Amino acid sequence: MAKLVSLADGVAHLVHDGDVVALEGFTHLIPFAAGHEIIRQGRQDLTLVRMTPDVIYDQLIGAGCARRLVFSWGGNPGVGSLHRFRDAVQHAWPRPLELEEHSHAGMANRYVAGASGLPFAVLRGYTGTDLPRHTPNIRPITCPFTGETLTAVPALRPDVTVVHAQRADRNGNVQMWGITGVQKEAVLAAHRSLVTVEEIVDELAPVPGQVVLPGWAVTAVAEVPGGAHPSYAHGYSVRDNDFYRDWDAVSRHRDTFRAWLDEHVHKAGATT
Amino acid sequence: MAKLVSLADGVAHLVHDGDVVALEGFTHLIPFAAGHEIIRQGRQDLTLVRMTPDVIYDQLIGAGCARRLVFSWGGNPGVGSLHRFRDAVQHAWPRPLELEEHSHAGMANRYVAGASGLPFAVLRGYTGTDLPRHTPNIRPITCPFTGETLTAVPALRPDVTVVHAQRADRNGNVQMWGITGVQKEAVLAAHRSLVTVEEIVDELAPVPGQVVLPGWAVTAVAEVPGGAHPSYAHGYSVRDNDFYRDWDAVSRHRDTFRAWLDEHVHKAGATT
Amino acid sequence: MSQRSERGNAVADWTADEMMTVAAARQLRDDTACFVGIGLPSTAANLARTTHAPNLVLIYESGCLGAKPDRLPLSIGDGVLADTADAVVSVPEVFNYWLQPGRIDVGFLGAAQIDRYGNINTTVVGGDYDAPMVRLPGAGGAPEIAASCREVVVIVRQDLRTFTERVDFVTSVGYGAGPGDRERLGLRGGGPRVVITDLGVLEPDPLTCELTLTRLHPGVTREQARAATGWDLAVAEGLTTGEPPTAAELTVLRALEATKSDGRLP
Amino acid sequence: MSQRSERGNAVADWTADEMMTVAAARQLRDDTACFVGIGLPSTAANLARTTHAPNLVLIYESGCLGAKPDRLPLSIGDGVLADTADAVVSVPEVFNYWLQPGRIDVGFLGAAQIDRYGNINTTVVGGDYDAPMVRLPGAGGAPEIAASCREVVVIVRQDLRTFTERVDFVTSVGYGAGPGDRERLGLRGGGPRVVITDLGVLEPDPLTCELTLTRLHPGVTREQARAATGWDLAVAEGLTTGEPPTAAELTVLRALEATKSDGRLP
Repeated sequence: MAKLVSLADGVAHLVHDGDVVALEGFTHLIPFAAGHEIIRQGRQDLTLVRMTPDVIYDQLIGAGCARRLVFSWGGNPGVGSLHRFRDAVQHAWPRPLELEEHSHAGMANRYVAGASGLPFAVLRGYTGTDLPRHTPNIRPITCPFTGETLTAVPALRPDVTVVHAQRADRNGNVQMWGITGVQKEAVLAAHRSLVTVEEIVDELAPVPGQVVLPGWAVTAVAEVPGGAHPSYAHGYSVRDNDFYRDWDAVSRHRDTFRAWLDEHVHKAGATT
Repeated sequence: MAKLVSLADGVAHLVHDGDVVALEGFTHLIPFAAGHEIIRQGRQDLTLVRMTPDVIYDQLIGAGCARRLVFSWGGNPGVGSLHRFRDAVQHAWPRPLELEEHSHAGMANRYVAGASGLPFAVLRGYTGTDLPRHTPNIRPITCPFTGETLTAVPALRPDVTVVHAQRADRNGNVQMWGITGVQKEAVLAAHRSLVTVEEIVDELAPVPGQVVLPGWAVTAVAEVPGGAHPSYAHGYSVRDNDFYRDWDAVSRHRDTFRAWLDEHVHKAGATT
Repeated sequence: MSQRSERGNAVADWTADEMMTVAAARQLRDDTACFVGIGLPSTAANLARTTHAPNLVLIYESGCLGAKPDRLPLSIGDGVLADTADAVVSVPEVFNYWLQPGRIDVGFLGAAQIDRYGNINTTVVGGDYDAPMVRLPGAGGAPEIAASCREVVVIVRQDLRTFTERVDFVTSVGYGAGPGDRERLGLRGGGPRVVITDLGVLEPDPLTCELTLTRLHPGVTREQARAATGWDLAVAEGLTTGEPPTAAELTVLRALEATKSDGRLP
Repeated sequence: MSQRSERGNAVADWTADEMMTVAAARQLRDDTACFVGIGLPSTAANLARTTHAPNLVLIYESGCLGAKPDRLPLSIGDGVLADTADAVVSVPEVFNYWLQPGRIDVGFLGAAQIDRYGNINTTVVGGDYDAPMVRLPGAGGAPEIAASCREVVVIVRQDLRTFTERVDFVTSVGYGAGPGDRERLGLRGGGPRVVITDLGVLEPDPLTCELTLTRLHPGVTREQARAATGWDLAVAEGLTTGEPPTAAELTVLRALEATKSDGRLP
């Protein structure tokens, strides 16, 4: 059964310097509060994994937590580029950032392989693109029945995956719905997992479209209402599109970014 | 958009002699009525595919529709063996039955590969068993990253998959819930599909645990209330366990089986 | 299964099958996850959950995770399993995301034949594979349950037809041909930890992996057990006799069995 | 996007971007399934669905199949997509079960660079991959959309920076280095059928696969189009001029755009 913890304790115990860390959530249910707690606790040398390193990873990268990024699309959805991500790649600020770059289909299948206890996944992907030239983790594989050549990618096995969900019960059974992305796979692929939730309830009333993660498959659950903001939790909040639009200006320069970080992350303290 | 058809028309147009046919439904939602219609229309030389060829395939095999069976568990769940299946394998009655035998994990992944447009699937399976000696469709495959040997099975691509579901709307969007087994994969893996449903409704109200197959991914839908009996449709009926128990005696001898077939299938006529 | 056994303890008010089911249930620890086949495994797992292991997580291959049935399902796809599960997932998912990675503590299997090294046959008996004497249902989920669960518990009635020197077909691997074979094959689960029969309990010898009689049910002799085994059954030095079913265990077991006759609550 | 374009038809009351979006929407046929990226593709696809193609099936990589948003989502994961979808599936499923097998008729892509053969770059511009001049967001779903959809429609503003002889990085394959390359690579979708820009419409030459100017938007000259292209742009013999946006198209498009500013209905 998953342990119920505070966000600060969950991050302290489950996220270590040098870890491979996946924060997932596909536009919806992005664990921003947990990301901020990782920044506050000053984690270093992380390999950050995420299909869509959007604003949350822009913040972690700009705060200097990351050594390496494994990803498939790094932008501010509907707005434009990520300036902290760009600054790290183009000018190594605040430190160099190694990249391992994939496509969405490749990353999704890497999580599937991790969740499935397989060392690799097979897909029709990457063929003819320049990605395999720069990402050694993309290799050809031959079908033993047809002789056809397909593409293999290795399993992702994060040390820890962090996701946000709508609810959990007191046994740590987690319930999420709406766009559930790759969260189940990311949690099951990881050695440890931390789930922040809008609320902890006595009973998880079934909801259409729900994904339930049994408590025995989750390491820890922390109640963090609003923990996805400026992303959202379907049924609890709506996406703060203005925040995403404003982020473009906030993040464009190092000093405005640092001021934002001081005020909204460091001074804010743990949510719980 | 799926076409709305009668069961008789659906089977007439979509199931042909010699086809590879999958009737799926994991204990729940087994398309018995469609199987009976296939028998009534006298289909021959079918390659029948199904993870759990239970009573429905015992009937199809005993009626002489099948030339070949691709499967992973052929029994009467909770009751015992399938006598028509046994008689075909042990005594070639009413005609010889070729077998291609897998495990559940292998069959499930073969459907997944078929649904995914891949020629094969990879799993940890079959290792050390006698299955690969008798089933050439089980081959080793080497991970291009770790060098580990795993098992590959080829995709299943039935000519037609038949499943039963609770509801469809007038555009042929199909909704099922409860134990949904491998039905989505079986439908998506097939070239054509026929879905029988308890009822056709104007609007599919969302239900927890639902699987929705969009109408544009389904070939035809037929309204067949009770079309899963003696299996069941969660929310509409309960499993007729007595039928399964009684089947043991009915099917044990060729003449009692033939009498049952005459009375309950041939004389019964199409449900719709 | 409810008729009085002729070789169990004929005095006490329980049958050999009841003893077997109770002994199997006792093998299941609380707060573990158990992959349950239908029939005897399902009965024993539900008995455990209703007695000493209330947090036993029952996983059925139909995709029901954490099912808490209040009656015994006839099949692994009965509606009561979906209704009471923590989560219902697809069949591919239950095998790929839950069984294959080794998340399940205990795989609970039956057998038509079992051999000296705990290999199991549920496929064909006698003759050739293509022309068998008896065609059995086949593999189902068993090969991968036997390969991937952290350990396997087998429940099977003991007789010469079933306990055979060499199974006619290896459907599910126990210890293969002996020590080191599981590792050589790359099987990641631990293999059969215990075989529960209507006569007693067999466990693999730590050195030879050979199934060895370690416990007898009350009223059964080692000679009876050896006579019901198709190989020269080794007997552990510290052979013990197990505890008979408690009144509580019998009450719960019989109430569970009663729900099976019509699939409805009594 | 809402300011008046300086090179569109300055007299009529519509901008070059509006003309581009309308022209793109017109490419989408009713009763087809379209894999939609965010931004211009989403706007055009929703315009088509709201006008001539009410049964256009919109598929977003967030897992929303058959989304029918009544306002323009800012991201591909806005709640309105899940709320209005026929089905919401996982991200692995949308790629594996829906995109990869070739079920989707049209893939609708944007581009940061596009070359003579319709290859697309959204990864890096200038410098090396490891030390680029400009780091762009990267691949997302595009490589497999370009590979697997039955056909691809590209929507992109035409200028010298974007329309380049050779893309700096092939993120998504069009026709590779020319005829036969898609087949050689084993790509099963048909590739870019049409490229819609703010100046006109380009289509691959049936023989050479080279993007060729086949249509101009009203008020645009072939010289303007050629001057905005980084290679010697071929012009089709039957070059035509397209129809301006209808009043109905403009009304719907502007209503849709208005919903985007605050993510709420006007």
